[in-house]
Amino acid sequence: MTMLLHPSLDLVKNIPAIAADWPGGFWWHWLVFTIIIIAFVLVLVMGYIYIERRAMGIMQARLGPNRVGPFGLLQPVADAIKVMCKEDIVPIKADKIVHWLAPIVAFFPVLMIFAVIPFQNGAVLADLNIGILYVVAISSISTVGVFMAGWGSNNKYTLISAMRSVASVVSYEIPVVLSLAGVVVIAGSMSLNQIVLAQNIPMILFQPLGFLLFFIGALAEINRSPFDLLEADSEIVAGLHTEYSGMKFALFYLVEYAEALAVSSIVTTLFLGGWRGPLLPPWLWFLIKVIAVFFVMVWIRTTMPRIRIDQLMALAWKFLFPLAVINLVITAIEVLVFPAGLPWLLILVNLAIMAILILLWSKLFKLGGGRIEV
Amino acid sequence: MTVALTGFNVAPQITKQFPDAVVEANDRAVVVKSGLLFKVAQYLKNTPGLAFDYLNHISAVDYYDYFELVYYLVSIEYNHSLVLKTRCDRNKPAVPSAVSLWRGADYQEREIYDLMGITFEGHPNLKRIALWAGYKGHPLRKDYLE
Amino acid sequence: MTLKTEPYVINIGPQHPSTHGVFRMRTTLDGEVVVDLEPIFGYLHRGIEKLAEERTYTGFIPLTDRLDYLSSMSNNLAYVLAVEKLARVLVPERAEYIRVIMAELQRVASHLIAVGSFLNDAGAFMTPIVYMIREREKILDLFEMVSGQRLTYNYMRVGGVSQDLPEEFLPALDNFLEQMPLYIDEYDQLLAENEILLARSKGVGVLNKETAVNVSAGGPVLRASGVKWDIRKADPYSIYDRFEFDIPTGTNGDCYDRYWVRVQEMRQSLRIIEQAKAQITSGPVRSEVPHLIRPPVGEAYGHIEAPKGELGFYLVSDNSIAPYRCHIRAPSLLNLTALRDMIKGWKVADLILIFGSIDICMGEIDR
Amino acid sequence: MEIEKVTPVYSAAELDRIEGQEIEELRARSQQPIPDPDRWLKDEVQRNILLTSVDAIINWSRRSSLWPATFAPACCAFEMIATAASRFDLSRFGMEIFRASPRQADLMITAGTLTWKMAPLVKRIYDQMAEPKWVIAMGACAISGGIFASSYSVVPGYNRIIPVDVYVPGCPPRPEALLYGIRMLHNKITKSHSDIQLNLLHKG
Repeated sequence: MTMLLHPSLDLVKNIPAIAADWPGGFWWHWLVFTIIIIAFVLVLVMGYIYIERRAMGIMQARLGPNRVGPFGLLQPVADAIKVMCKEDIVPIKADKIVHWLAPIVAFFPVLMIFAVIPFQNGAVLADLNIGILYVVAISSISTVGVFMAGWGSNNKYTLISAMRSVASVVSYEIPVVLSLAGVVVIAGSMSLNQIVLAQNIPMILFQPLGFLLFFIGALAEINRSPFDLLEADSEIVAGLHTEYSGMKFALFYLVEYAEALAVSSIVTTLFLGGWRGPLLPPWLWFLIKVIAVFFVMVWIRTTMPRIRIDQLMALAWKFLFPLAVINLVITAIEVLVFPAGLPWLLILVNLAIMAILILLWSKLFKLGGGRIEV
Repeated sequence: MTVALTGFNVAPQITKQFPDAVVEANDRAVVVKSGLLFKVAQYLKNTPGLAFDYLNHISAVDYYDYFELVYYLVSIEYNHSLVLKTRCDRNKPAVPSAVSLWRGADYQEREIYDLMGITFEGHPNLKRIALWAGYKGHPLRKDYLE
Repeated sequence: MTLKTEPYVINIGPQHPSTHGVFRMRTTLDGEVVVDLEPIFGYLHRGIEKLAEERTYTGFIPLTDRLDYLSSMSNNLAYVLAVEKLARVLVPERAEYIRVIMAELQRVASHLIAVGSFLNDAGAFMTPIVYMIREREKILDLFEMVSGQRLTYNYMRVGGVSQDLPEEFLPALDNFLEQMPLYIDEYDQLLAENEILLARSKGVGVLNKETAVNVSAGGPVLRASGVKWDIRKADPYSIYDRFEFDIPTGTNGDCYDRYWVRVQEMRQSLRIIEQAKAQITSGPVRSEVPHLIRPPVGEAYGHIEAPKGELGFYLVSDNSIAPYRCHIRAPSLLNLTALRDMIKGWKVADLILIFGSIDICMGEIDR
Repeated sequence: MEIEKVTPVYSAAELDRIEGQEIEELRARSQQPIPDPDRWLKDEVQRNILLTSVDAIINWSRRSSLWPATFAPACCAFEMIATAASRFDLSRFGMEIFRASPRQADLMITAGTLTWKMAPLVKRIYDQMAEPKWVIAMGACAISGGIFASSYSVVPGYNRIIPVDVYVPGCPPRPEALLYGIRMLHNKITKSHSDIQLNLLHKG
């Protein structure tokens, strides 16, 4: 299980691993990390909202929020307070319990994902040896909350939105898991901490295709543009949120960005070497990488038109799925051929394979069509 | 340049086909009987040489004694136009609908029905378009009281 | 395979983010597929045709601004052409050139919004429309220079235009003409080969040639279906016979063609402005017209190629100071006739896109 | 694919009739303007000292993140959109989030002429917005019917239907004018009381 650990561990050795029960005792560990995770998620979600609005503003040849506090930094705070103080409306014909529970069911699984994300060597709430499996399993539960919201609101727009969301998550789970399998095969472990330790060379270089597939699939799963069919403003009003106001809407808003945060954390951990990096402290490296990944998401959001639901499905089954399978097979062969660790030359080979496969598939597979005779 | 065919150009042809259809023909338009409007329109649309395949617009004017409907026809093939008119009684205004010839007439006829109160016989979905169901009166009539 | 599903009715509009105003569609859906659709109008019916009957001929010009509020200059032009035809007024040479420049600038401005909101409907989050509004602001600056208004210009008069061009107008126009083609190239680069846009719009919402003519469609919608029909060429009004320009036509009549035709028309408009600027003469900008115009008894139909299609004013005069009847041929209303055929069988997302590609303006539809 | 036909509960004609009735009823009901909600002016003197700092924070947050509802009936809408776009940039005030669903919106910018046919829907949209909510009447038509006031189908001003906080005149108002109106609304919100405080005032 130490294929990549043997060459030189000097970078890692400089940073001593944090004890598994830091700062002493099971309960202290539990309490401290829960607080860290909640603070991390809440603060970074606000940061994300700020970054998204400012970056989007600048990309759209304008300024973005800059009046509230220095550089508009307090904008998300103002938003949060305002949304919380707003009236909470429950439609008369809504399924009240489901309507009430939905945001909570959607939010908590997202928070739970962070339990296995290492912020530093060993700095993790629970270093599960099935970390990736846990992430994949837990993240799907959010969908139940989303569907509850769609059903409970008793609104046709929300129902359409919920159906779209469920359909996309069910389809995209497969290419996402398959592309994660590539990483697991190379690292030889499912624990996220072990995977970070295994990345002397960031995994993105050995798994360029896997990274792309995972990133696209994850964008679709969390319904960010260009797969934001869930909240397609121009089609189904506000989608899922149509009937939510006040605190419950705030929770859904939080879910949206917390999911983006979760995805960027997972991408950072699995593909970009997690907290590892020279000079700066590990937690700062982690933050920088997470924010950089999120910036790419914002960039995509401001650039791309939205795709249609049948095209979304076609992309998952005809483009991502076969490529993910091929990627997994190639990775497995590479690991079998080089059991002592992958040589760096494979990076070039993998990049070439990625380029060839993507070019080939984009010739074979075209989005389009979609009319049904009625 | 679109050639504007006058009533004098077209009236003889129509008379040949429908002897008592033309009421009046002047340098601007040809006026036909409202009962024969559909047949004349069909003739104008389908006859080679005339081929008015494009219904530019329909308008209605209230002249106190009668309503006048104005059909502005254009032929894209020959690039000429014709103003076809018909008159209908003010007490029981009804003319045949042209929707089955030119579907472009659909909303315009509904609009005239709504605002002028002229019924188009044979229109597939004749109901108010601009105002709401239950509105009293037809605003574009000259005797409309608010 | 027999799939038994229950169609349901959903209301899209009148307050919906992408109905371009207060348009409403009572849509029957089967899952995501549109089975049937009934457009409902009238949420902006302001009775402009009735109001025309109580205003003087000149006093109606401000109301025409508010018809298709994205192309007020074109509306002004169509109306004054109809009155001039009715009252047999001649227009000075310089005024004709100014009118052409304004009408073409307006076409560019209107198409910018059309293309921008089409892409917004496709789901490109705000970015294209913000960029296109940035360019539109430059045109609005030019309009503001001549008329003092940003949206409702009230600039043209019967027998000319309300005032001459200010000194700084032509240099500013030069500047604009230099920049604008570069911006259009930029849009082409960004959008014309965008895979998602192509997948969403190619082959979507096809309107064939025969149907397009039969439903009296006009403007870019008609031309995208392959009919070479442009009033500027077919029945040149004003001084359009003096300029050289092409009529871009599409081949498939799908959403992408409508988008493409609009982009190409912007280029052609710039070409016309270029020529008009070179030919413009000095002289008066308004012929002597009495304050209260009393046209002889009769009727006239003045029409122009507005950005959205053929805009016409049918005026009836009874020799009084107000029109006896004023009927407006609104291009958007007629373009919408084919909406149902185009949308049937497509998905909700396409519905919005096809609707956006028609480019309507509610002020003109409901009047 | 075969699709089974299901007849809807209401026929289209039936729906039209019901909607028409609703319009007529609203029209009969709203012949007088609704007074402007200027409650805050009266009890300015009764300002409760204890809760002012909480109030200040809540009011600050409310005015700093006014999310407008997407509502664009007519001409003024394009001046509103121009205000939101790059030159005038509404996003500086944190207002670029145009919420498509009225449930999450705080501010309704009534950009354009209101007709009687549209009136019940505007009222419904207003009712769907969650408290606290504000309305800016943008343009002459929204204030008094403007140039179309004499028409048979136009409502002479939004304040027949919903209470209006700020009036921005102009036909259409320039973006600068709208921005000024928004600043006025900010001032108004700053001086207003939170619901908590009003409840206390009414009890005490």
